[in-house]
Amino acid sequence: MNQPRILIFACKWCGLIGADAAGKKRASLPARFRVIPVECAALVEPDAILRALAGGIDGVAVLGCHSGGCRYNNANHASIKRFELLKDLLDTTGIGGERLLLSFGTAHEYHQFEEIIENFFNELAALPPLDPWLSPFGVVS
Amino acid sequence: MVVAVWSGKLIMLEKTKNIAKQILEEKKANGVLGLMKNQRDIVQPHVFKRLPELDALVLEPKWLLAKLSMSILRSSPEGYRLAVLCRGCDERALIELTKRNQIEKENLLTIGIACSQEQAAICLCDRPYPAKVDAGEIASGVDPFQDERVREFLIGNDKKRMEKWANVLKRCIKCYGCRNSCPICVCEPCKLEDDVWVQRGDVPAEMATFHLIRAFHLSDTCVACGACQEACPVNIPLLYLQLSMRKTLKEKYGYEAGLDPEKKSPILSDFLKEPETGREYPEWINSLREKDGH
Amino acid sequence: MANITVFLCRCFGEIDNAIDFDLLRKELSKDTSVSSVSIVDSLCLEADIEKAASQIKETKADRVLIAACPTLSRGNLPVDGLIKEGIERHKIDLVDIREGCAWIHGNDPEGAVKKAKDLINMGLAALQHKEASKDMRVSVHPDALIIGAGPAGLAAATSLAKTGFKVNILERASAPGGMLRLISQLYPTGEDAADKLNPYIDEVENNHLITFYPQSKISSIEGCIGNFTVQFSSQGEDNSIQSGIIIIATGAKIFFPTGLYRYGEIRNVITQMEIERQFLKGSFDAKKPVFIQCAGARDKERPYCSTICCPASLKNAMRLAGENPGSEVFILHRGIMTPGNVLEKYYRDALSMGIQFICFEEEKPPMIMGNDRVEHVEVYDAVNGITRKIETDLVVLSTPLVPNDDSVRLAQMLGIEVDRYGFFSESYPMHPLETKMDGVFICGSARWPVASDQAILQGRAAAMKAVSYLRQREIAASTLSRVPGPKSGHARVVPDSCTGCGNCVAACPFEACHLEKLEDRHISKVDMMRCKACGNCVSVCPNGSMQIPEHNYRMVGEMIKRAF
Amino acid sequence: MGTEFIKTICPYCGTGCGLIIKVKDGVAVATYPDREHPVSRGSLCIKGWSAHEFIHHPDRLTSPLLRKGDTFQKIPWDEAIPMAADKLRETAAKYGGDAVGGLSSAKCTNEENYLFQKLMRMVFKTNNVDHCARLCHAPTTVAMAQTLGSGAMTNSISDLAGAECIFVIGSNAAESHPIIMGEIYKAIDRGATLIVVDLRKTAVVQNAKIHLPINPGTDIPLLCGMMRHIIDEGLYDEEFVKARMEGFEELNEFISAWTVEKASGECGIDPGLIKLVAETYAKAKESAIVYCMGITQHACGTANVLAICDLAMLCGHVGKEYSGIYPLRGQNNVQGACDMGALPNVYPGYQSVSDPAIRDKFQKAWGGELSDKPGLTVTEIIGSAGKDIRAAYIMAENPALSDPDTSHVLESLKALDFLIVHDIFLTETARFANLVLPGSCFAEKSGTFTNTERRFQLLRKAVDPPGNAKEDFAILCLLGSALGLDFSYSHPGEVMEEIASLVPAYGGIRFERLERGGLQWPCPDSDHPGTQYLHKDRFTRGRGLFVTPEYTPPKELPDADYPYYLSTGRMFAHYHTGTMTRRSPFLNREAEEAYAEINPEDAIHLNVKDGEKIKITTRRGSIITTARITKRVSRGCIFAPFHFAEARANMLTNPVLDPLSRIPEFKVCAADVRKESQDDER
Repeated sequence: MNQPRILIFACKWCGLIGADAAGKKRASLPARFRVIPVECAALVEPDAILRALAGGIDGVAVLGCHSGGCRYNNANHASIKRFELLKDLLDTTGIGGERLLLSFGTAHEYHQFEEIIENFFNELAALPPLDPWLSPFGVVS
Repeated sequence: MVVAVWSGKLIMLEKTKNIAKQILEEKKANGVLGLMKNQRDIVQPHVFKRLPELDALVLEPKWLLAKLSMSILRSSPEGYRLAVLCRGCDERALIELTKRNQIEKENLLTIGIACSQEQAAICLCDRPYPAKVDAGEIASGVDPFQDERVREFLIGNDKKRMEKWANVLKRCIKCYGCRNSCPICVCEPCKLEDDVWVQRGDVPAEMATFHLIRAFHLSDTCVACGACQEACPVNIPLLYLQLSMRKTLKEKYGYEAGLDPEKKSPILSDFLKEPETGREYPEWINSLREKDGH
Repeated sequence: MANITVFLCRCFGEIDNAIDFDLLRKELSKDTSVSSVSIVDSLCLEADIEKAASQIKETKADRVLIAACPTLSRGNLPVDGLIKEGIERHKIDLVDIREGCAWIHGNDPEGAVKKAKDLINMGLAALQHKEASKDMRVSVHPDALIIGAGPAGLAAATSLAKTGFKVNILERASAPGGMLRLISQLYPTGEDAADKLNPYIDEVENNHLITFYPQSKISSIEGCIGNFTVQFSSQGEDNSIQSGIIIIATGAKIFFPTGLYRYGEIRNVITQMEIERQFLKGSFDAKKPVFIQCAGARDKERPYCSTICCPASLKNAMRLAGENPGSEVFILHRGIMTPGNVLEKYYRDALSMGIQFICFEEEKPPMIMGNDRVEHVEVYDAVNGITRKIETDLVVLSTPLVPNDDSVRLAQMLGIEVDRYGFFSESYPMHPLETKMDGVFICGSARWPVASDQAILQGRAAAMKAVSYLRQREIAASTLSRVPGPKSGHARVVPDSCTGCGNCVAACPFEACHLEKLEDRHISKVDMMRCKACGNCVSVCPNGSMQIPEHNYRMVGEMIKRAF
Repeated sequence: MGTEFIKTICPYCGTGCGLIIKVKDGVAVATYPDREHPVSRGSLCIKGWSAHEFIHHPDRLTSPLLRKGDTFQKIPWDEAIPMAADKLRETAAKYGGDAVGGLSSAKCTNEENYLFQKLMRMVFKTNNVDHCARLCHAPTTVAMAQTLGSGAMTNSISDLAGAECIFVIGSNAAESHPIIMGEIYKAIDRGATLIVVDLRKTAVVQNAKIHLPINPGTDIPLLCGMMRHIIDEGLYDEEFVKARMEGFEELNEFISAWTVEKASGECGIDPGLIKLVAETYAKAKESAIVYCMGITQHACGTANVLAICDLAMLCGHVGKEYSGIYPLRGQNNVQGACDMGALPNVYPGYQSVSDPAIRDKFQKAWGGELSDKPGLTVTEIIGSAGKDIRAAYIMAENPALSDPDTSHVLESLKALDFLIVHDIFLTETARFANLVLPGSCFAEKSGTFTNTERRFQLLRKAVDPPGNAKEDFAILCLLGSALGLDFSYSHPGEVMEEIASLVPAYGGIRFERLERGGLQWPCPDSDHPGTQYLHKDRFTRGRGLFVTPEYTPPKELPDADYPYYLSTGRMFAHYHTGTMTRRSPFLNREAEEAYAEINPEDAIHLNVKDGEKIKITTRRGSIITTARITKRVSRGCIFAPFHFAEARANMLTNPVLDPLSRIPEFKVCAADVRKESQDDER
């Protein structure tokens, strides 16, 4: 069974609150995800996502606020088009755009955090492993 | 038939020379950047400044001069004007450089040359001519997605494609030729040189960062000239990485790099404002909004 | 080598129930950047915070990492406590191992320890690479500038003057009053518009704190909150003033529906504004007036409801009915918009006065019949499903308010946004009357069509928001935050590597970046007063020349490397 | 505006790629690939792209330097040249001409090498002239001359792209000869099979179909086992062997001892795999063998090459297109330096010094007496410094870093009466010199380089040498004249004409003919188009000769005291002793400090983390370097690049020599590794 690993960039004003709330609910989730809090989804560089995939992380989720709910004048939506192209690139190379999850929600919709992460885990488990892209003899740090 | 092709090429060359001559005579520009073939038959880029020099002007081989124009203009005194002989891709690259403030458009003149049909086929070019064609017959564009080899790399299941790409990318000898030869890559330093993004001191270069970061950085600027691919010593089909991103930009946002000097790249603007207000979210966005049943 | 003190908070067993702290401490002690690892019962307790602070001082730790519950559930207590003890904010970092780990991975103790270790490791990486943004302060010019002397602008001006600030008002017309000067009576009270307006005008004329500039035209606005410089001409004379804030109260204009319902073609088809003008002159003689609502509104071109036209029609219909006994007044509408108890009563009053309401559909608008004068109106009654022919001697078109012609130009000068119709827009629903540019406020119909009472309300509210800035002597850029608490930082350009491509300028949602020309190239500059540190510029910068020091790429890269 | 584009040749490896140097106002500011170049065709590796970076480095020598105690003092040329001439003459007068040693350079042009050896041979009547080929492909020259008659790559680089099977042994072409690797990839894209024999899992290995990680130094057992299987199965080219070869019986007899099982026992490769590889190589229509330092830098280096030649000839994979033997030359002009007779036993064109007829020809042409006694090799010149050798002239070589057992080399250099070093930087060797002459780099001179596929290529001057530095050609002419020779050449082209007149195989080489793409020797006359592959209908020596390769295991193998096996080599961004690459910011950025590769399991055992300091010790000395933990090396192996002066890998290497070619055993020695901090605690 493929045990995927997920990295989450969560916007402090919505996504992160959702994650906290899932904790308060004492949801039971696989321990194979890590959260990096960001001010806004716009701050997530596409390169950082590639960096994560190159390091053997199977999927990256970016959680931001809803349309109109962004604290930064809709900066969150600026990321949509960037990630759209990044998905294209990942699809081209067979890595799979599915490895990048972009989700917009509000702080009140925390009940969905659990569902999103679980679905993402399942989706990633069904993908072929990234191994061919990870240099087998590279430097081990 | 061969004679016809040759005479066509000769006419095109003569026409180009005349335009260049006129530019120099009328002092529209201080120099004309093009290719020169010297007495020893060696072709190299050259800034033509005097009329007699123009005898040595040639149009082949395909040689992108955009970045060279930029460095010449940068190091020239105020008010220096340069005319550049450019093919379609070269012109688009110049426009992209202008849009990115690397070239001041007042200082640049272009002499547009259309590529031959053969060249278009070699380059898989969908637009083998500049917007302003001064010499040459316009050849019809080639749809890269119809090409056999392209389809091998872009079509088929994920797993196979992943292996296919990994197999060519792991040949990389990290020469940076793709970046160096790209007419648009101007950053100094470049992210590929930073060990946060790409591990140093080892070959092959990290595949998922070096190549994909490079490809992604050019997503909205790539003019599909293929210079990266031509410079690659190990035959990695780098141009194919760009094709689907270019297609998305064209189909969803009506944007093609290097066409309109005034149009900003769509990836710089808010999704909600382009191309028109209220565009639906792409389906792949797992938006909580749609699921909100509470 | 960094010297980091790590505190592991037990949260009275809530965390260490699931995560083996001894194991965690052993693992962490191997890290050469960690100087000590302490386990505390709860960093919510003041005693524990004090103990922690003294320990930090003892070990001379230069950075502190707290692994506990998430910031929000704790209300930043430990951080504030430590800051009070003299430790700098950017040297403290928090890692959530309660909600984000202990509480959700209770059934996987091994995974939970591993995750906690990784999270703390990421926190350590963040601490080592984090930098602090610079801040800047701008001294506040205590004058206010108000653009537009309609009810909103006048209300704002007088409110500010009352609190003691000097106010400059720029008005395009020769006299103050705005659209209120063109109206006879106000709904729903029926009071004379002049009665409402005059006290304000008196105040403007007599209060020495208020300077009124008639016939003004603005040529440029520069600067930022605390210190705007406005170049303008008034009555043909060039002038320049400085101000700490700007309130936009430019109002809107009436839409003239030329071509619609044969307006402009035949007599006796007029607009509400024309009927108001008649009322100002005296009474009005019309026996069978027909009002047509939504003329040029709620259609494809202007799909919005202008909100003031329905009550205005009710007002004028009732007045005509009252002044001309025996008259028959019709209002043809597409749904009467009278929200709130006061206006709803107003509508019922009209009904009881015998004014007749006929609802029509957008696709089947009423037809104006007659040659050089309107004789009757043909309308399809959507409720009864019949076409009715109404004899009439006057058709009054209720047209919407539309933005002023120069609102886009003004918005560009100020760096603020207009909505898709051209009204000035707010940046975020949680900050009413504020624009994306700090110190620039919008109120009245410039923002959205409103009646005068609403405009006055908004003018006063905007004034109060402005006062909160004007009364400061200085404003620090870091306080101009749109989120609870101070800003997370400011974007910073590395001038040597910036290529001047302009991506950041195009992408910044707050117009905080601009290009500066150097000898042989351009570089980007960030206006800290405008920057909100959203990081959009960071994501579009091709070579990492744009960074937010608190969240720089080295830190992110290192965190990703240590994530698993 | 002074922007010019000068086409020239890359100064790094033996591939000889075409460069275009962009010169702005007399300064080389950028390098571009040459699209019309027959080898590189518009591509370059990272070193080529950065070739301009070191040219104007502030460390460049700009004036002759004279040692005064521990420091150097700038002196003018009109003092330096007479002084050099006097000192050398004095030494020769006092101790005899054979007390003078000369190290020529594979970095210098053919013309400079020719002048250098002519100077040594004519003025001092000595054959003590050698260059660093001794440290790389000396076995190739010896063995291929013996078997085929010509010590050079049999085919052209572009032939590789057409091969059906490519057998790479002891070469990390992806890092050391990247552009040649590109041709191999082209072959793979056409369906060719790549077989790689290498201990390390290099980038070449990652792209191979079959990888044979043999035990260190067991190439001969592997090759013999393959040959045995090929003969047993009747897969060899009987017709070819009958028609063109001699010595088959002896070989067959020798090989009969090497059963596949015995070979397998020695080299540690599964017998089935050896058989598979043998069959793949033999059955392919065209098979190529690519080899490099992994073969030659052994105490049995010559035998290794012999085994390779035997295998290729046995299967008839020589003397036709797309096949052949490809020794990849390491230096841009190492082929040329050998061709030009910068070797102790031959005159230009591999004409033996001990052959009276040939000596007579050169005596006549040069107008003087010549010695018939073969001279000393690099390692011998250094080894006998202060004893038999009293004065030395080292042109653009850096033995202080490149030669084995460095501490011994340094002592030898100190022991010389007078040392002249002629270089572009104050190298580790130049620091020991009495007199330093500032030379010119590749971009500052004209001349010809010969690349690994025997291609004479034109080097064009792009910029002037810095300060008072001179073109190497001019320095040699000055020195030659000062020593009484008629070195009144006005241009390197004249030297080339002289060379052409003396060496039949280069008879048709003229500067004018090299403008476009160069010429591959043999090119006997002015109409000859050059030779794409050698030994077409007959071998250079007539019939090909099978020579039996005697197996000797590496001289120093891991033991209890030195449990690790140490190998040295190159990495992709640096080149040799790093004098140029470490001064190129872009290249140096890739690897700023010395490192050694260690297997993760060994690292755990040693308690070393990536980036931590380790100390490597051998019987010769020890260095402190940084650990790079990678699965690229297998357990028990350490790999150290030798580019770094602060951690000289060659402090550690074993100076034991191959008896035939006198090449030292760089590739194998026993070492001990410790975490550096442990030593501190002791």
